[in-house]
Amino acid sequence: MVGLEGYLILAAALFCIGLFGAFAKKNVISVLMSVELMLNAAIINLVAFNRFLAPAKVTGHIFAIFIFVVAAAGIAVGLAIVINIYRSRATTNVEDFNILKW
Amino acid sequence: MQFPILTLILLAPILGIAIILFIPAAREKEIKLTAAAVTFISLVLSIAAFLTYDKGMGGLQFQETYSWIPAFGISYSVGVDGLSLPLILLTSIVIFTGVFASWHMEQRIKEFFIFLLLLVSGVFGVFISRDLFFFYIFFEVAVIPMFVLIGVWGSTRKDYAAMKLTLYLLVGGVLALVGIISTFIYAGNLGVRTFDIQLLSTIKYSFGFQKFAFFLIMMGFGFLVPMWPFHTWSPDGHVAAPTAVSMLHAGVLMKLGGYGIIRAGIFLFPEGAKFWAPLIVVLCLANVVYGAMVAMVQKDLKFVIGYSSVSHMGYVLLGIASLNYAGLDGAVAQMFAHGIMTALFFTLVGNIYNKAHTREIARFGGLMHQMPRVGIGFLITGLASLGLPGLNNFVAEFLIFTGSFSKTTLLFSFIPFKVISILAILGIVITALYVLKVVQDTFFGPRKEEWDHLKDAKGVEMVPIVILAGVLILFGLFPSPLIDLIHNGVIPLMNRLL
Amino acid sequence: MISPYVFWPIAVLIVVFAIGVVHFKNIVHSALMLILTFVGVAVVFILLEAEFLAFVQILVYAGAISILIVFAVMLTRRIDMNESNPFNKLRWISLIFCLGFFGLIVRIVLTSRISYEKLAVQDTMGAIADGLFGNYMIPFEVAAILLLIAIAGAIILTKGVKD
Amino acid sequence: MTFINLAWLIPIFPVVSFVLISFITKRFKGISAMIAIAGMSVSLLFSLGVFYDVITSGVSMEHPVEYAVSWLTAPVHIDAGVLVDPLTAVMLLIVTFVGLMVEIYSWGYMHNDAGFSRFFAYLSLFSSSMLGLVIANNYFQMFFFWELVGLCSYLLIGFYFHKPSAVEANKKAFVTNRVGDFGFLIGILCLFIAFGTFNFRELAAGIPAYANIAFLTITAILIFTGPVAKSAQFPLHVWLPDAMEGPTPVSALIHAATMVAAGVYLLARGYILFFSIQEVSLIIAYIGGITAFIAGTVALVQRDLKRILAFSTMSQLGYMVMAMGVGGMTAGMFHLTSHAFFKALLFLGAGSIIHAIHTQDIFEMGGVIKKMKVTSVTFIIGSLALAGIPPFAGFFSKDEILTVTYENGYKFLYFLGLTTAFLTAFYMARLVFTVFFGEDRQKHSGHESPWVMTLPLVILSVFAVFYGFLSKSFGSFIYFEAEGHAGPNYMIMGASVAVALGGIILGWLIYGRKAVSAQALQERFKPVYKLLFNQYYLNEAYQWLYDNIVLRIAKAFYWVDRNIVDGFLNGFTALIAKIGTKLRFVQTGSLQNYAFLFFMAIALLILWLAVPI
Repeated sequence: MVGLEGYLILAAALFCIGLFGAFAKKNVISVLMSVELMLNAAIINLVAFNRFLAPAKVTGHIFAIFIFVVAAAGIAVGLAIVINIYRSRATTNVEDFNILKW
Repeated sequence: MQFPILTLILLAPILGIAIILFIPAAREKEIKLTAAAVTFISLVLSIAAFLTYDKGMGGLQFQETYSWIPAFGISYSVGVDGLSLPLILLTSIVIFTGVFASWHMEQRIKEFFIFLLLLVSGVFGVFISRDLFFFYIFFEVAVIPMFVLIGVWGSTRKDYAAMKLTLYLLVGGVLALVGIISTFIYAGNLGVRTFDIQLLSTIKYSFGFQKFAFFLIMMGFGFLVPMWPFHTWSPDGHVAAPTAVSMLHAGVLMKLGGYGIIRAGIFLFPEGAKFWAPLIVVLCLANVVYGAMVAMVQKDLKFVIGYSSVSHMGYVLLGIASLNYAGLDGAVAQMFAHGIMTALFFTLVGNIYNKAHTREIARFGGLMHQMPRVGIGFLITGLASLGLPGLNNFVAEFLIFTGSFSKTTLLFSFIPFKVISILAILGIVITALYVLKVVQDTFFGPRKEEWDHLKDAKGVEMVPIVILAGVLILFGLFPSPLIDLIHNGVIPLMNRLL
Repeated sequence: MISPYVFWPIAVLIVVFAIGVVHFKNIVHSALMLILTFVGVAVVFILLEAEFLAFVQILVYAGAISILIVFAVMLTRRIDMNESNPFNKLRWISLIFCLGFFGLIVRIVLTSRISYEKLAVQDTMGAIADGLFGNYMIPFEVAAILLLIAIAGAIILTKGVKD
Repeated sequence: MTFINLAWLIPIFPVVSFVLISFITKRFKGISAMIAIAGMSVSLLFSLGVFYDVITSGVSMEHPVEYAVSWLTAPVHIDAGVLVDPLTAVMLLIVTFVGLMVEIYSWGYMHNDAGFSRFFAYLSLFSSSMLGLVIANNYFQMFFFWELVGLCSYLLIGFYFHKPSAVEANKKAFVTNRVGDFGFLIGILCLFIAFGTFNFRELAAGIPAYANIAFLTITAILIFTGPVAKSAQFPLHVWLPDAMEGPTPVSALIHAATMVAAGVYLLARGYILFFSIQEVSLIIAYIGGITAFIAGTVALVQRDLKRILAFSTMSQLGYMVMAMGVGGMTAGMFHLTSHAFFKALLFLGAGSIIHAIHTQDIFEMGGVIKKMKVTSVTFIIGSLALAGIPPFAGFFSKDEILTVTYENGYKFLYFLGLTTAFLTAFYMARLVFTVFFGEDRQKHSGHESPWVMTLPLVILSVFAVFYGFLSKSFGSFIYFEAEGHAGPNYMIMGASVAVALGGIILGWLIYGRKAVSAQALQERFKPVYKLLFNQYYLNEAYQWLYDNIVLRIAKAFYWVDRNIVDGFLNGFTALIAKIGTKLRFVQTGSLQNYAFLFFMAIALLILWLAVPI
């Protein structure tokens, strides 16, 4: 039988892969995908904790739903921004997005 | 449920903001009238609260409490006592007159009044809050609009002044915040999770913690008072700010500091207050004498008043440091009196500046010929400033002197407290010197053709002058309603101290 | 219980797919891997007896978000698709960091010894419904507004505003 | 007793006139004088009533009538009260009477002045403050009105605010008085912390039994600084000669009835405090004596009519204070009252002359008696009274002071006083012979003043002549327990008369007959002359102190404020800005770098939190 630890380790692995992707990829869409991976890892954590610690209350599930919402909103706006930037700069390379620099 | 008078005092300016937001910017008259109307509501309500406060019962009255974040014991809880009520009255008088003093503003009227009302609602909030969390929030609400008001509508070196002022006030605020939060945590560890000041005062704080927390609160609010050497924001701010803002700034905002030290500092940490009182005394002496001396060599009218405020607020600190009835009563009374007086000063200077477009003392002279009303007003204010009997400041200063003079303790175990008091009383001589010098150089002397085009104050401009001077004289001749009320508020404080 | 026999293979698959997401140089492949990962996670939800979330996962992630990503890829397409998803100069250092981070979390998870007993699960769907329309009513509404704003924002961003 | 119970109204009437004049009579100038005079007359009537009550109902120095309402209850109990004893009654009469005379006179004198209404408003306020001071039953109330008196003098001295010299003078008056008030205030506070009350009678009961003599001594000296400034004693007298910048009736009021009398009145009122300590009374006596002498010498060489009178006032005040110090409070008070009559007379007379001739320099006047009969005669009466020629009022009062000084064993002070008496007679003779006799020197052809101005002169001169005979009854009316009673000493009386006559004869020789050339004397004693003419350079010394010490310190403080206190802040912000310019290169603008650093930090945080694991 798989305990809580198993799920947590799975989530950690997924999160770290997402983290690596977010750091190391050049394409901004890829970065966004990595972020989604991380969010998914977080959801797994929430649901697993909910399942093992307090299955009667569904707080974890509800939080997960909110994360869905935020993720969906984030990806929608994020991609819109990407497309917008692509239009003006003709690039999807994160390193070219250096307008934050002073 | 009783009539929520305090909430209404707070809401009136906010209502004004809401209304003004919907008035087109071009309809300046309506905007001004709205501002005047809502501040008038606040004024009437504060006078009503002042009159109906039950002195026999004492304590906090007109209380309202609504829980906000129960988990942290934060609630919107308001109530006033003898300490805050005079200051609320002061605020409403100053803002009401301030609206009239800015009647002849020219640019961006709508935004100006919105920010002005926002500022004043913050100030009201601070004075009515019983909850330290809200106390802090309202404090920030009062500080931030100041930045905009000075930065946009100011004059001389406004960017610098606005930045300086905001930085100082925020640093002060942060120090105080640290004090507040550590108090909350300390209390929380003892099982009292609350920001309510009344509940917090029931806890027995260790001496070490009192020293720590009082120091933070004293320094934090000391920035606002302003305590030497953190005072330089205030003259610069005064000079740069437009008239109404200077009035509020010197008249009310600085009082938040004194009020904070008394309310959050002494009330919660009486032992800490006793421990740090010598430091306050030394700094207040610097305020009084040094401020007055510096005022003597200023060349700009507003700078003179700015430094005189530094000097006068030193008396407040002296009263606070005395930690006895007369001293604390006097400190609060001095806050009230100085607020009224300095607001009047700024009204008058603003009046001159609007017409003459300069504030350089050396260029003036003989203005009494052209502007007798302004001159008389200025003379009255100057006399109040130097503590002439019959005007409100005298009573306050006398009480402070009585309080500090009756201390028998030694500072740092070798300087008698009386020596400091005497040096502080010397301040009234220096004040007389510079006030009369300014009056002489500005208003007296032969008529100067150059200023013949200046018109005397009349109509709307007279409203603030008459009201403020009237209050000065009224409470100067009959101080007992005010002082009794304050005394009533000081009693619980002294019970904690003894 | 069959769950260990389902879980570990699924877990390994998810990790492999996820590595695929970051590893492939072609962004279309990455997107495909992402969809597979999402599906795998949905299975994990089923193992956790969170059926509703599993459905939502499929619908929202595997469905909507993936499609969005594919569209975005299409709209930002360049000539050489094979080199569309390269690594940057942080590749090795962040790899080390992420491995270290993973190790850290695993160590914390393994040493913290959370005590629990496996309890039976009642009707989660109903409970979620109760929660969303009861205690969490206001956050739920706020989330709805957030979505609305996100939609509006996305439209405005891509379409542009007329001055 | 009706009037005693209504005594609190006496200061109210003039203040009502003040309010009425300031708010109502802007349009109708003529009414202001009437309102002021009416208010003052009512006060005078009430004062007479009080005086009558005091005589008839057995109120005496030991059994005064006192009543009060509380002005402030917490934290310090302060009363607004009335204390009526013979001293109060007499002072009320003097103030209201002289005040009324001055106001009637001003009606004529100020007739064409633009600030007519303002003048009467100030006068009313001035009298009111002084009356409030007189009826006060505690030190706080006294201080309250004390300061208001100072304010009114400020306003009136600076009445011609377009004249820079007037404005300078009023500032000087106020600030000098402030210095005195500073000591006064601290003294009051000392009394309060020692006895817990401000009330005169409670203090009088407590002081003799108080053990801490050193503290009491300091207290008494501090309180004495108040009178030093207000009654123009050395070294805080500098404001008084300049105070003549105000209109002449104001000088009359200040010098005779209101301002300077306040200091002496305070000494009498609180005599228990001063007299219970030997050292303090000694200091008071010497300050008084020195003032009398110094002022007398300075008056010898002044050229300005009003200035001479001003120094003579100072000198006479010195007498009064000296009397207070040597234990002759009754004599001092008697001199105060008689001096009030003839000094008011002299100043009003001087005003009348100046009004007609438009100069103040006595050497530009001459033969005035031919044109202004009434003024001249009354003025000469006043001068004789001041010089101490029997039977005029001044003789009796001054002689009493000298007697008491001698009898109580202050030989040195007695001779100082006698010398001063000689000086007084001399400089008054110089003034009288120069101004009224000899050939016409003035450019303006003077003419007699209208009756509103001469009437007060005549009335006052009647008092200046006959008031002295009341000496005996005054002594039995106002007395202080501490003093011994000296009978008339004919030797001292003779000496005084001789000295006064000597002074007058010498004056006549030099300025009347010109037997000795004044010019030659002046050349001969040039350094002394200059020293005296410049009033011992005290003004210059104070100016130097202000310019070189006070202003320098102020400037230094300002420099510190701008450069060190502010410099610290500015330096700090500059430092931050500098660090910022360096640190901005860390901002690569690359999102992933930021994110990476961000997570590094989180990892470190987790490590730190998880260290025990």
